[in-house]
Amino acid sequence: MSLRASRRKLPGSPRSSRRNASRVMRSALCAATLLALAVCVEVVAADMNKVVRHVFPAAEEGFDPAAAHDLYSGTVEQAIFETLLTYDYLARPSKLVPLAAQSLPEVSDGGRSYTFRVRPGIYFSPDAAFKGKKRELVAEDYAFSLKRLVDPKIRSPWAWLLEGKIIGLDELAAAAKKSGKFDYDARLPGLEVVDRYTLRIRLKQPDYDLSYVLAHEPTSAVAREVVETYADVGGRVMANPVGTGPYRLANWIRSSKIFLEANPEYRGFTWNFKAGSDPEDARIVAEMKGKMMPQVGRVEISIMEEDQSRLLAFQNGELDLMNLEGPLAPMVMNGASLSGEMRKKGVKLSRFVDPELSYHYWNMTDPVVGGLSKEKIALRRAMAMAYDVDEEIRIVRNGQAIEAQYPIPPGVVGNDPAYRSSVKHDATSANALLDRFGYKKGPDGWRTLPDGKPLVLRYASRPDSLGRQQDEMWKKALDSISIRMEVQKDKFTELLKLEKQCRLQMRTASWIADYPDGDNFMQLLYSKNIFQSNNACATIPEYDKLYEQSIRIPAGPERDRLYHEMARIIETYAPWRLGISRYRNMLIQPRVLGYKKHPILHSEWQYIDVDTTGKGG
Amino acid sequence: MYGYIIRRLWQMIPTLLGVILLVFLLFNWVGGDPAYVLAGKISSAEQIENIRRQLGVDQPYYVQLWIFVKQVLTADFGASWSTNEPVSHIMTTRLGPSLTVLIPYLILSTLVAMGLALAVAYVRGSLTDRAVMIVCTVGLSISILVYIIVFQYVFAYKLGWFPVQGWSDSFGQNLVVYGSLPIIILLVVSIAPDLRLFRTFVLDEINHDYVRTARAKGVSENRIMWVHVLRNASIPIITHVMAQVPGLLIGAFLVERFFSIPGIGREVILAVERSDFPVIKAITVYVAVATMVFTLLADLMYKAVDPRVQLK
Amino acid sequence: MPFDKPQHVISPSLWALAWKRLVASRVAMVSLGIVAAFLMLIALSASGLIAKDWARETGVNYAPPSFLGEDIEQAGQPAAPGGPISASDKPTELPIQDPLADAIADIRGEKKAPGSEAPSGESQTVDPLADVMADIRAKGTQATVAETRASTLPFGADKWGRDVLKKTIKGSETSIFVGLAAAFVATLLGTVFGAVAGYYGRWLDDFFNWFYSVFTAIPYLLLILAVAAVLQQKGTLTIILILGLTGWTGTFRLIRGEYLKHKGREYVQAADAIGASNGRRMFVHIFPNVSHVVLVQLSIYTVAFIKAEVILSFLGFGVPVDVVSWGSMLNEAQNELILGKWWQLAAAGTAMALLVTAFSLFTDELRDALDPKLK
Amino acid sequence: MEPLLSVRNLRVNFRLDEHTTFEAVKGISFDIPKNATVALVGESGSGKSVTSLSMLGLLPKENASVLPGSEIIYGGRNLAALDQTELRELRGADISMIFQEPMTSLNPVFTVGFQLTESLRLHLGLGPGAARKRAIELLAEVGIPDPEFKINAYPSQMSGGQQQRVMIAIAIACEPKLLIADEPTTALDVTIQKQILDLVAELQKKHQMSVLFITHDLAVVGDIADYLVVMRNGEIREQGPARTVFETPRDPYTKALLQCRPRLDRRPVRLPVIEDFMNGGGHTMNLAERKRGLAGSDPIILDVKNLGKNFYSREGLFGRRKFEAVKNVSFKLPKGKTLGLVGESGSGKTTVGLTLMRLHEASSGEALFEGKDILAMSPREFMDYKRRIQIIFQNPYASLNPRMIIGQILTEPMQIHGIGASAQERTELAFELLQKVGLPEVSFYKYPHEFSGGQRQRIAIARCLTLKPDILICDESVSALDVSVQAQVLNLLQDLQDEYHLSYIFISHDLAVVKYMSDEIMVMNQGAIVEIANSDDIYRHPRESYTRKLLSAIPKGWHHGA
Repeated sequence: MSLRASRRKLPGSPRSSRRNASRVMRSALCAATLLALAVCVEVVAADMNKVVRHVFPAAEEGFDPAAAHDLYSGTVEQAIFETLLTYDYLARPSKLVPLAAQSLPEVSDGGRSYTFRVRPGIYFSPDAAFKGKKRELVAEDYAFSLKRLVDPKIRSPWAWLLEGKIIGLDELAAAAKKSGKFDYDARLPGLEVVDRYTLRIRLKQPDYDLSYVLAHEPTSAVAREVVETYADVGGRVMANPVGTGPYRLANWIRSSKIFLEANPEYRGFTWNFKAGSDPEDARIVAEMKGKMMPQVGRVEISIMEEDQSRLLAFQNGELDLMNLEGPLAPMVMNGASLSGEMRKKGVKLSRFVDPELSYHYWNMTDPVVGGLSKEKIALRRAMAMAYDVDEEIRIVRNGQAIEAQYPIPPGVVGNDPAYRSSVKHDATSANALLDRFGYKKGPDGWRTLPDGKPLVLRYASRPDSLGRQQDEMWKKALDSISIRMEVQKDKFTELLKLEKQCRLQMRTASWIADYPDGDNFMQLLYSKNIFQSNNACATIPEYDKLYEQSIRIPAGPERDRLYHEMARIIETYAPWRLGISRYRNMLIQPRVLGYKKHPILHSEWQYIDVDTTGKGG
Repeated sequence: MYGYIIRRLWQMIPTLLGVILLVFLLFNWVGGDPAYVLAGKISSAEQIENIRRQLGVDQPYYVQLWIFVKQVLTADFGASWSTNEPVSHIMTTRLGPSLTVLIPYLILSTLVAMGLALAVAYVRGSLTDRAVMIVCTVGLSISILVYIIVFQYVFAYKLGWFPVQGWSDSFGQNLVVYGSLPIIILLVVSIAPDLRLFRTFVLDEINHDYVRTARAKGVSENRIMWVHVLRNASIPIITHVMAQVPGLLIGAFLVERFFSIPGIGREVILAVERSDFPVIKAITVYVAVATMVFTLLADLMYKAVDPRVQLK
Repeated sequence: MPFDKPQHVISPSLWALAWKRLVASRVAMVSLGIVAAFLMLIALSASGLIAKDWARETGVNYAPPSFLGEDIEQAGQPAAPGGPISASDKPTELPIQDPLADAIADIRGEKKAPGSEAPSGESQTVDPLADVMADIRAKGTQATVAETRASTLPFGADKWGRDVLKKTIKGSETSIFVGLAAAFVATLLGTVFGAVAGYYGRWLDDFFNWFYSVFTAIPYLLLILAVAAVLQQKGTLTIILILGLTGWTGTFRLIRGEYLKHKGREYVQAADAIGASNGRRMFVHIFPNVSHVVLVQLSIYTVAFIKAEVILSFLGFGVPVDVVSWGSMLNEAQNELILGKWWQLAAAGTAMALLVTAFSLFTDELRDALDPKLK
Repeated sequence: MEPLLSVRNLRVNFRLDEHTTFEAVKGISFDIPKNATVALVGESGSGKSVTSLSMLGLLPKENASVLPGSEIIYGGRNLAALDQTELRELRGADISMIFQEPMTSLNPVFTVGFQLTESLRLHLGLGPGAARKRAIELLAEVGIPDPEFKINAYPSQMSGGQQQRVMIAIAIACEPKLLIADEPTTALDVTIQKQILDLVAELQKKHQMSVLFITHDLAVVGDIADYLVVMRNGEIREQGPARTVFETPRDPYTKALLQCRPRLDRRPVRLPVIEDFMNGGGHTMNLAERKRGLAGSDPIILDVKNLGKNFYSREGLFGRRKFEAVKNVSFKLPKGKTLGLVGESGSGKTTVGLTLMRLHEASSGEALFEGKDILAMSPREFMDYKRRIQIIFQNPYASLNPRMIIGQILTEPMQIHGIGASAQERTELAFELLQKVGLPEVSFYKYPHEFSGGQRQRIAIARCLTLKPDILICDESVSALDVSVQAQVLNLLQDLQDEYHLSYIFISHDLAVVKYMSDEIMVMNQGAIVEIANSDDIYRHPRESYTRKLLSAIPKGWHHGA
């Protein structure tokens, strides 16, 4: 762990922060009266006339970091709240840097103890809950916020981030479940507030991913007064986010519009990120370097569910930033780059492979496809070979995806771009393999089980158009090896339930990195995670053994070697057929400066600027 | 009159009970279990159990039913499972935008379809009549989705007459700027079926004896259509329009989604996607009550139009 | 009833007269012709005479219609995923130990297992099928002759290269069948409920009216979604049931009204007077007199349900994956349209618009013919 | 003197379908003199209404056309050649019209005042106030009580007679020269009919206008007509001054119309029927008087005691309102005799019949059939008796199932009651009955819609006969029939009674018909019996004032010279 803050020490004393509100208002004055440049750079930050208009394709839930669990709520939370750590804006692969912490944690005790020092002089944005007092961010706030994740009353969807990790925390949650009251005042050995600014986290066993967890927005700091003032019966504060981040919620029309404005109490920082290998980075650095951040005073987020609406709104100039979802790509993209028309308009593209993996799994406990006997392995491998990922990318994904060769997608620590899977699309071999293991064809042309019983695969999918395309892909694949297939259609909620109960037979799932470490992916087949994240319900002793070894060592060549073997086990035993990783294509209007989509961070508004001179159109 | 209204309200009770029972049956009993979604990406059985307890779905069915009945009686459906937004707040905030679009639409569509129906019925049997009817039939066979996609693309994007989407805080702006294209689309979609229906209503009336009497009095054909026939034909039209209103609240979901209108329809689809039962159940019950109330209103309006109607 | 006189003596019934009126209408005959053509088409496709192989991928992906000519851009472009992956496609070498290798090798009488050249004892990975796979690979390397695929098809191909024309024909079969069958279910339920409620009145009427108001009070969309959730089974039957179980209310109201009206008619009283039982009065006497309403309802529903199938497909409760319908085609076509591949949308849309229009016009004419008062 | 209006060679065609046309009026000519009442008389299908509608250009333009060459001369202009705008100026102003059904002819959703002033403002250009004033005067003139109040009433709030008065007020509002009255009294009760007839006659004289009175019933116009035009099948059979036509009819059809109708003063064994006149005019009629009346010794087949029937309508939150349709009705029906049941609409006479059939559930009382109370029986027990009491309804178009052939209609009751051993036998029986009611065998294979009203009523009778009933309830069974057909059916009923000794309960509002058919007559009003007596007695010496009122309202036909 040699990551260091690449950010300069932030300017401005607490005193100057305190006057931040007037600073915002003064910005116009600054420009108008041409005060001394130095003064302006020192004080001028968010310009309320600089507006970024963003779009979400689905409704947000609310802005309680512990309670909301959708991506879009998280995106807004990241702008309002602050975690201890965050990622460097430009560094690729993603690199952790301190945010509310003064530096990266001191890790001791063989990865069992993490010590954070919260930067003094960070203040929550003013709120009635503070009764007019300025409220500084302290270590206790993080201890409180982390406890909230396991409070049974809040039923946080993020409890798993901390469960089974921090000494004493699980016991506290269990006690709360019994008593019905969560004791936030309890002193935990695992969550020790050493002094006003120091938090020490002690773990039950070594965990090298904790830093990532603490960069994940559910672990953002919320103030206890705010929670106590606004909490609903479920102990959640969905509508009154009060944080220390660069923005605050100005107006909110639920599931329609979210308006953010610069937080007057925000301390600000000077833009000083290092360009990476991407040639675009140089331009971004040139556009942004040295600016006092945040520049953008207001963020307007619209929720538009329909693809066409989003794209037309963007093309009409009603949006500044837009994530281009797969089906729309061919309208504005030409393979990997923007179409001529879009380029002519000056629209920019930020494109990379998402840290995401789609995989097709078989339920390893299912009597038809599950199990580790040779004939079952042969069946699964034949199916895996029958599937044509290339065609999926071409037809279903419109070319906006790459084939996943390795269970860890690009952009995630542990990914090996050189690794090549041994599973190839090869229906001939698949048929031969089935023939060999006695899956004979019946009189109707469909294969039967070796014991002569009928063989029907049940593929589960969601009732949307992607689900339908996946059905068709698998139908074609299984037709090519003469295996009969049925589709199990259900609402997502229902599928998820059946999946968690190991009652599906086969489904295509995807996993997006919560944090950019390979473990987030490799844990998906660990047998202890059955009923949780191990959708394939797989128990492969060899895999388990390797996995248990892997979590005991930090990322590095040693772990990579284990991961390689585990990848090969996945290919060999075929609980999964690896699918694809999608490209993320972020469309950027020319007036937006310094934008680059970060693979892990959700919101980048605090790192960008808007050209208000109008030349960008 | 008041006795009638009271009796009608009284009669709504069994219907409402039926709605409650059916809604409960469909959603609580067989409607699936959202606990796994709410639990997040990685969850333990214990967490699922905790969530189910928090939501109350681990209770015996009769207890859940009783809770639901109490919710309906107190009109307090609690809060959304996924956003914790009070359901009452959802209803009050989403209703405005829905109505901003629907009320002008309903008024316009009724007037336009009625006018056209009278005109077409006047020339019944002619080539114009047949041509209009065939165009209507063809128009009917095209999905609303196609209308929305094409109109948004052409009128909002290519021609730029309207914004592609959006909604503001100002009622006037919403109505004039953001609402107009959705209203136009709804109009275009509904004119064909309404015109066909209203035409039969008008034709029904044209064959009545009183039309012959009016003619024998020397009343002009125009006056016959616009005064004598219209008033009579408006009776079935009122029923039709009033019966439409509650369903439209939800039926307009496609338009609301495409044009980013924060209305009820969009909320329902969202709630269905999220399996957010408190919201679905509340909206269903509210719409059911609205349906009943609107039926009553239609009957009362009948009375205003048709003196023959005796409200007993 | 047996009558020994030859049939032709029996004079034209009301049905025959209605038919005569229908024949006299040109619109009715043209639309009936179109509907009949569709029915013939689906009879042929149902019997497997045409479009049996609709699922075969005979063209290239998105092969354009023949009248447009070959898509040069598409043909030339291998549609590269565009990933930066440049390394060879050969699987990464990893040490693999196969504990069964010896046994299987014994059986085969040779001694060769790929991966066994990696003797490192540190590896724990075991491929239980290693030898089998190797064997298959060794034998099965002869390149399978790739089917030659047409670069154009009469009406183009869908994304997988399936013939759009055949899909449309097969889709017609499904959609029309679904429409007819669901209409049958809905009309049957509506008619039986309506007849019982209207005929018997009293508490039965109250009960069915209650049932009716409850059903109509619940928004249709939610009802459909809920029923769809209840009937989790997949398949065409589900769609028929979803539509049928939720759609009966309109017929119910009409038929109830008709029965109420007819129950007081003199011919029914006359039947009562001669001692005809309730069942006989309901079905032998009244039913033939309201059957034209039922018939018109049936055809209105057929049209409505053919359209509803599209919406169901949109909501994800469409036909199963090995079945094609207009709904599934139109849904696919939405994404294709963005790519500029309009032909599937055109084919399915035109077929549907044509049938729906013809059917609706025919229904109108049928109504006029059966009930000549109107108009 | 120049006539007010002359019809010359009027021909009207109806298009039935694309190939068939039907000539409804076949070149007729007649005059309407000034200040006179012309009665246009004819049975259904004679073309009388078509003639009147064509005068105002009110024929349905979709399928009717006045053929070229037709002339309707009024004020020097040919109305048949005028366009709609010109006609519109005449309509309501010069020529106005009233119709058969006042209920449907008035617009239900507008007040009487609105509909009345509409004419006034349109043609006379009166302002709202003046029009209203005049409207009240008009309402008063046509005998609407309390016209200031009634002017704001809706048609539905008035009785049928008042509605027709309003129609008349509208028609005379603009002082027309010609009032066309198209069967204005047919839908009304006999007492109301008389009032309306008197009103029309009075107005005609007062306003010095001409009236074209269209009717199917010669008796109705006896009092008021100056001239008669008799039509049949689109042709004029005879026309001339009323006296001439009534007293010395030349045309056999006119003669038949005058003779076929039962008269109060005579009761022939058989009524003359139209064929008697049309086929060579050989008067082979049996004009002998039939004896009617009860002898005390007649065996009683049905003894009805204190019959009551209540209907309920909902009112208020839980309440219901009781309506007593039949109150405490008792009578005895002797075997082989006819009990006539007369009364105006709403008198409960039909309800009595339906209750005895158990088509309505009786609320109280008993009906002893051969000593057993058929009203108290279980449906199963009643099944045997059901057969023995049969009913013939009023509307022959509604009482036969239009989807069944006559064979099915006739064999069905036999099948249900197990009459006839086999289908073959039942079919033969049906043929026999068809013959009995005077229909050809081929009728067996036809549908009801192919028969005329009289024929259908015969079929209905045949259907009853299949069950060999003892009692036949004839509920207005001949009221809807044309006069000439009515006679045939009445004769048939007579014959059957003679042959099978049937007992009839003969319900009708037509006192002449009832008198002709009945041995005993029961007068009902508002659900209760007013008077019950031998038929001849009741006509000669009515005891109750209601009975007298009823009798005095009967149109007497031509009696100026008689």
